[in-house]
Amino acid sequence: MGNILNQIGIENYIFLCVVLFCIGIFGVLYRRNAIIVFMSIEIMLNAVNLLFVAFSTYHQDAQGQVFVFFSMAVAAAEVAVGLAILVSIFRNLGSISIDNLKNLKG
Amino acid sequence: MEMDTNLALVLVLTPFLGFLINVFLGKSLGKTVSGIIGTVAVAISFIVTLVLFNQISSTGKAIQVTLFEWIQISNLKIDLGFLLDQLSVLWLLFVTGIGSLIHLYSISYMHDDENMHKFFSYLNLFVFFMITLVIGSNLLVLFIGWEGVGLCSYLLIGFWHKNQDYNDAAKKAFIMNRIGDLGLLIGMFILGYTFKTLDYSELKQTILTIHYEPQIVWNISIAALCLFIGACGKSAQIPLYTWLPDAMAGPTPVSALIHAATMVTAGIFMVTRLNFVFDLATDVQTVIAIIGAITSLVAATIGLVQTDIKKVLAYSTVSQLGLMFLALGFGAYEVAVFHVITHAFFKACLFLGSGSVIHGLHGEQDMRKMGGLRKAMPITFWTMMISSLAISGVPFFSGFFSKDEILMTAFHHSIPLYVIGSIASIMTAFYMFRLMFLTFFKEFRGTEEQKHHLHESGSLITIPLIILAILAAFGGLISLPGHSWLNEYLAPLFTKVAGEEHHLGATEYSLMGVAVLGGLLGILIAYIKYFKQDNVPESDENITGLSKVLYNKYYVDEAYDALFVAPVNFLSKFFRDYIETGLSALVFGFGKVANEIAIQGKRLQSGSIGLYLFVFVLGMCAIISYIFLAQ
Amino acid sequence: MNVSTILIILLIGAFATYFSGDKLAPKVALLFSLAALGCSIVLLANYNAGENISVINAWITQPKISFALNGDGLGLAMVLLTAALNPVIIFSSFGNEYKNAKGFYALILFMAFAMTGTFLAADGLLYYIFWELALIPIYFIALIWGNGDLEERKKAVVKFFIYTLAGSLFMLVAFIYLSQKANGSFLIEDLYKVELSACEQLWIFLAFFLAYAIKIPIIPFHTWQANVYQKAPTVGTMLLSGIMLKMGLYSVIRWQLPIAPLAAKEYMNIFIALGISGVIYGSIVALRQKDVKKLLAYSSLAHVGLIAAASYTLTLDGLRGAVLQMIAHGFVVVGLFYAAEIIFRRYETRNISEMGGIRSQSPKFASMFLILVLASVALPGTFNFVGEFTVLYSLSQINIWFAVLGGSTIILGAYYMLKMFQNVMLGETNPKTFADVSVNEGISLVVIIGVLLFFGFYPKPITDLITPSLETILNVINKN
Amino acid sequence: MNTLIAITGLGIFCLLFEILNFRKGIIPFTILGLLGVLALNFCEFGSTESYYNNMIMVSRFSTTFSSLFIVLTIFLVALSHNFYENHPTKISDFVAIKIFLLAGGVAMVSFGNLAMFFLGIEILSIALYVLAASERLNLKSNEAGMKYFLMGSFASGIILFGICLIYGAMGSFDVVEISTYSLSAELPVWFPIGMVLVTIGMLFKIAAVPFHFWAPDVYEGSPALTTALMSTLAKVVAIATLFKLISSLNFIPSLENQDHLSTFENIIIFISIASMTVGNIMALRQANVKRMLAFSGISHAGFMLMTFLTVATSAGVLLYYTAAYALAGIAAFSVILYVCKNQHNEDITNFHGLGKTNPLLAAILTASLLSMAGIPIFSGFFAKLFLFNQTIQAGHIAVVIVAVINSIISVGYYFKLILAMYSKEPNQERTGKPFLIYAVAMISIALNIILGLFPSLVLDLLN
Repeated sequence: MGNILNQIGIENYIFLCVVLFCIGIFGVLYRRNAIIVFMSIEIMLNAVNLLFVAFSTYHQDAQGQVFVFFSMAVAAAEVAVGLAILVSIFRNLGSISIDNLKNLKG
Repeated sequence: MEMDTNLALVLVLTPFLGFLINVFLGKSLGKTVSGIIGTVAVAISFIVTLVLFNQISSTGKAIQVTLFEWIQISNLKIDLGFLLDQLSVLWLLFVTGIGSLIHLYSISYMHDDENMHKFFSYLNLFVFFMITLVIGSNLLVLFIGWEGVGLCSYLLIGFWHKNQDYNDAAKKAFIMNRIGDLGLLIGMFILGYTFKTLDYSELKQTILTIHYEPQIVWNISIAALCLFIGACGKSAQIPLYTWLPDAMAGPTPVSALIHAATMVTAGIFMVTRLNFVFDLATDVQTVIAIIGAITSLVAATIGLVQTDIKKVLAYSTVSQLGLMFLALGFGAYEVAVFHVITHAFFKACLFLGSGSVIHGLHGEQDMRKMGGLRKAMPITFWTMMISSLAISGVPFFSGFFSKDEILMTAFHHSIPLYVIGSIASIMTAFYMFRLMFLTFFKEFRGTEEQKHHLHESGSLITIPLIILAILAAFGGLISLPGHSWLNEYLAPLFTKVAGEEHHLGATEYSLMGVAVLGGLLGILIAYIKYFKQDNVPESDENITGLSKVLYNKYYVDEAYDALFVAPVNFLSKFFRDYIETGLSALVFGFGKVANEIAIQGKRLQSGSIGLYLFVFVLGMCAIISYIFLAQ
Repeated sequence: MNVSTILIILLIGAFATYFSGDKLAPKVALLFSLAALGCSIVLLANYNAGENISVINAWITQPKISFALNGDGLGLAMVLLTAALNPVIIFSSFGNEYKNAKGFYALILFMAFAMTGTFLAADGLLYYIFWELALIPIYFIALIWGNGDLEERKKAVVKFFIYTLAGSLFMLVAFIYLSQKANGSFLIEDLYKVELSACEQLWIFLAFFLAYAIKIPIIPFHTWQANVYQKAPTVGTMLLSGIMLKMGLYSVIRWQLPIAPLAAKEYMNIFIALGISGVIYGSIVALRQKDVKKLLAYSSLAHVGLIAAASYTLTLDGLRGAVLQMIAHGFVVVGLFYAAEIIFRRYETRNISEMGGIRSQSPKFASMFLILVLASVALPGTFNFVGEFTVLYSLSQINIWFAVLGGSTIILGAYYMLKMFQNVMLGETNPKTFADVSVNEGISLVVIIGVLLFFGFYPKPITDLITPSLETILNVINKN
Repeated sequence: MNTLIAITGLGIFCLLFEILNFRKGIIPFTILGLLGVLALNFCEFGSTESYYNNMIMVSRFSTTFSSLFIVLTIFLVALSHNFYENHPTKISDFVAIKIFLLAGGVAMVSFGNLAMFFLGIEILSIALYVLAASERLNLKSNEAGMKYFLMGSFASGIILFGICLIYGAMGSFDVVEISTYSLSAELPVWFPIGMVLVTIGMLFKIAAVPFHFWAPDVYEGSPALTTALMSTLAKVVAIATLFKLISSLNFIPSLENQDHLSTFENIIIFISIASMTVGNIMALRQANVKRMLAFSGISHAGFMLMTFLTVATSAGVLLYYTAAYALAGIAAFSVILYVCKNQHNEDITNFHGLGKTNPLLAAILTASLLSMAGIPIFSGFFAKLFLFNQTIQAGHIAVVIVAVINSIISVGYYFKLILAMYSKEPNQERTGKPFLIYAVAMISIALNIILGLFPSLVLDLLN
């Protein structure tokens, strides 16, 4: 493992993850469909997870990989709640576009 | 010492007691009683004064009474105390004397007025303050009386308070006096911090002992000037004289007591009191002399054409006061004092006489509607005639001596002022006799039923008249040229040798002659104009030319309104409508701005998640780049 | 027995009043205010007997804030003013019916409590707390029991509150800064000892000045005054003008000058000039006011301007005159506002043009009113004259022109006050009937007039009371 | 540690009660339980130990703050009785969620390991998402929930990324280890970047400008009780955690080593000033009270952030400020809950004439608003005082001046509410005097005033 990293170099992993993360961010920013926004957030989280793994290998230390499980679980819980909210919104509104959520403002 | 204190207190407090009684019980006591109380109160102080006069003229040394410390100021302490010396006692004599006569007179004169008790309480209060003014041992006590008498004159001028014109007159009097008072205050301040005291005797000591740096001399002159402004206010000199004629709105006894005999002479008193200050400010003295002369002339000219009997007397008062200041200007204090006394006698008499006339005609004051009262009210006529002769300076009446001395002094110092003075006195003679002829000679020009009720006033009115007339006639005896009792009596007051006795030489006699001739001339003109040709002044609308200007008092009041009152009122309006509103708008402005920003800000809070997240990311990038990419 | 007693009495009084119910509230309030007055007199006696009546207890350790009350002559004089005016003010309100009276009177007592505290506090922060506390009751008094159109009133009152608060918050910052310099202590002695550079002093001075200039008020910070005076119920106006303004002036003497003496000396002339321009401005604006209360508001703007100018002279006379004039003005202005209220009770108007001819209906009242008017124009023999003379004298020491300009109040004051008197009291008998003053009304007025006249001729007790503490303050000012 | 366990247990019990169908008892039981927990927490007071190889570290800081959280939760639970009385089925769930939320909060202040920290945040946030959206049929509530959820999870993404970078830099999640490494001379740049990212995430949670946009909308949309919870408990937890994070990881010193400190401080100053100003000015024109309080909360966040300029010394001040602010908030919200019980909105008009109908509540609301505005004897004043004192000591007098100006502005809107209560006529009759609401309101304001009279009580806990 370590040697692969030595060949490729941790920086590239970081860049990759940052790129992924940014893709996630842009997804969140530019998509209006709530589901897709969720997915973009998931991308962000997973980018981070990937980076965790990379670092843990880099440090030769398991904590990082353990943490990934944490974050996955948490993400799952979050999404569950999120979807629940989304469902009730869909019930009331008949749409899941976040552009319709502009009643609260000013 | 103890004795003196008590005497002084009795002297001061009896009128005050009378005031209190009349204020609180007057109504229930009934008119006559309250009148008597008032009169007695003043009479008592008169008696006390006599006692004191006796004592002082015998011992010849002043009595200083200190009650308690009044105001503490770091470098000068001001006691509430009295100084009874020749000057103050002399003043008291005629203040209380004439005061009691006029009280007596008022009992009958005011008898028809529902608020008679109030009238007497005010009069008593006035006497109280006047006494305080006279016997105060330092300038600040004098100031109590000074403003106090001003207050009383305010109350008495506006005595018939339902008539707003009278109230205006009263207000005018008070405010003009206040202008003077400010001057007096400033004068006190300067004296205070130059000499560290306001007490007459100490002040005198310091001033006589101190060695003069230019700074101090300068201060003294400024102080003297300010004090003189104060005197101008009280004693109705140019430019502050316009209130006095208006003050005639008050009941006639008031005019007699306050606006002829006593209060208006306070200025002369103050100057005389502080003669040691004025002696050091020669240029100020010149100013005083000039202003006095001019005032006397201006007032006399206005007096020529007035038709209201009291107005005539008022202007004559102003002009006489002018003459007194003329004398003061030359440092001839005793002369001024002499004229003050004689003037008090005959002017009080004249006013009371005119009062009796007005009383007889049920409030008619216009001389054009009088005439031929000689037969109807002989006593009034004769007393007034004596006083007129006195004021016109007909020989051997009191006015002759006093006025003559003034003119002599003037002659010795400055011919032009002497000329002005003489002209003024000629005019005086003229308008006084114009008054006499219009009022008492020929036949009655009033309405029928007025004519029907014509009668001599009651004894309460005539007795004071007679007494005053006698005094007016023989008052001159106290200071005969040659050997003057008055001068000797007052001598201790003055730093420099009391007015060098005019040894009666040729000049003096010729001057006397001139004066007498002048007086007679005035009388003669009046005789021709109003007796021989018996013409009567035209009614207001068809007065024309110079006489119109004079009749309207040179439009001075109008000028003052335009120059001072109007601008202030304009400013007040301007401040109120623009500055005030502007300022508060400015304060509210901050709030408005904040609210405006808030309203704009609400737009940004558009409710769109996209925007929110966008700003979020933007902020994040900004921060990170600031921290890490900045360097 | 120390000065905290009077505070406790007032505080308890406030609560007792609130819980005594609308019926009893006025009486209870009066009772407690009288108790406070008695207490303060006893304190005065003890103080004159040389007893130490100050208090100092530690309160907050970090930063060092202590519950320190300083019962010296100056403080006592102001406390006496408060304690004496308070019953009069409460008593004067007996003629009116207030809804929810218990709250009303409780607030009055609470305000008295706060103001007394302000006068006594010897710890910067304690002082500040009392200073702020005094603001809240008057806010509610003016808001709830005030008169005039509600929206207007709201605007005026909120402006007043925010404006004054704005000023005092900067004072708070100044205090904190000072305490840093005095290594963490807010005690007045420590603050006096602080050594500051000229620049620091200037800023501190300005911070204080903002607070006080708004409170006093000195132009151009006075815009709240006239409106609030007009809108507030007369009791509130009395509290404001009679006592609360004096808080500002007192604070100038107690806090601002000794803490930043260099700045005070450096810029003396500017601040004196400000005060004096207040005199002239106030008097002139007062000339053309239609509303009695507004007129009185501007007149007191003029008077306090003079007082402020005097205290900035940094001379013993100036300070002494200022304090004397504060007390005198406190009484006279309360009296005048009360007179205005008495007229309002009968005529239902404060508009001067709708009055007139009262004198022929109620000569008694007219005379009392006249005396008050004369007192406010400082006629010799009234307390105000003593104050004004001393004040003007001190100004003349600095520069004679200050005295001349400041003295213009003698003329202008007489002008607008007499004009007002004439239009309100004199003239043809008023068609509207004017019932003669009732006993209650009479008592309050007589008490006030009595005080004014007595001290007018014998101010010595007060002067002796305040002079020593003023001298100590002056020593602090002149220490460097 | 035991506190945490106890709290979690309590939450589970609540759920059980529902099953045992013992609804009546839930509120009192929970309150009692929480009181017990509080006692327990006091027992741990002063002890500094770490559990589960440094997953949890109990310290003076954590215990004091936890006890504050617990107190707040007690109040909130007490309030929820009246709030949920119309739909009793929910009550256990929501009480339970609040308890779990508290658990999250306690975990957050007593974390000894970034994993614990992350977990805590997520527990807190998820609970909040649920509560925010808890009125299923109310679109506003849904929207609030959605907004909060989306942005919240976005923020947690950021936080996670930050943690990741820290881990990358330090090779460990353990606070102690990180804090020791962070003092070493040369550090990979990721560490500060990570820290900044985490900080930003937390700034979102405490709603500081420019990450504050969610707050007004969410506060307005969510049920009043939830708003109360967010604006008091959640905010306090977040700020405390952030403070602990920055202080315990020796972030400041490490920045000093790389002389980034000044820039970081500038950021803090900027953010705090911006938060105050934006919060206060925006609040001026709000008609909805919850929204207004949201903005006022933002401005208070700005004030609290000032403590980060003097991290070393200002823990006590932060505690005091948060306590004062939260207590005032609880009092205010309990009144709001009462007034707006059956209104469909929380407009200021609902408060008209409260001074006449319920003088006591009006007085309490006034007091709490005055406390927030920083008027003396209320603890809000002393909070500001100590804060300014600290900040001036650190030499940032300019910030204080701005803060002062802001507190002047703030009076403007606080008094709008007071005016409405006292100067308007009542437009509705308000019946019933729910005991719990009155109790909570009175106790909390009493605590607030006591804090004001004896600030040393709290202040010296952490000094």
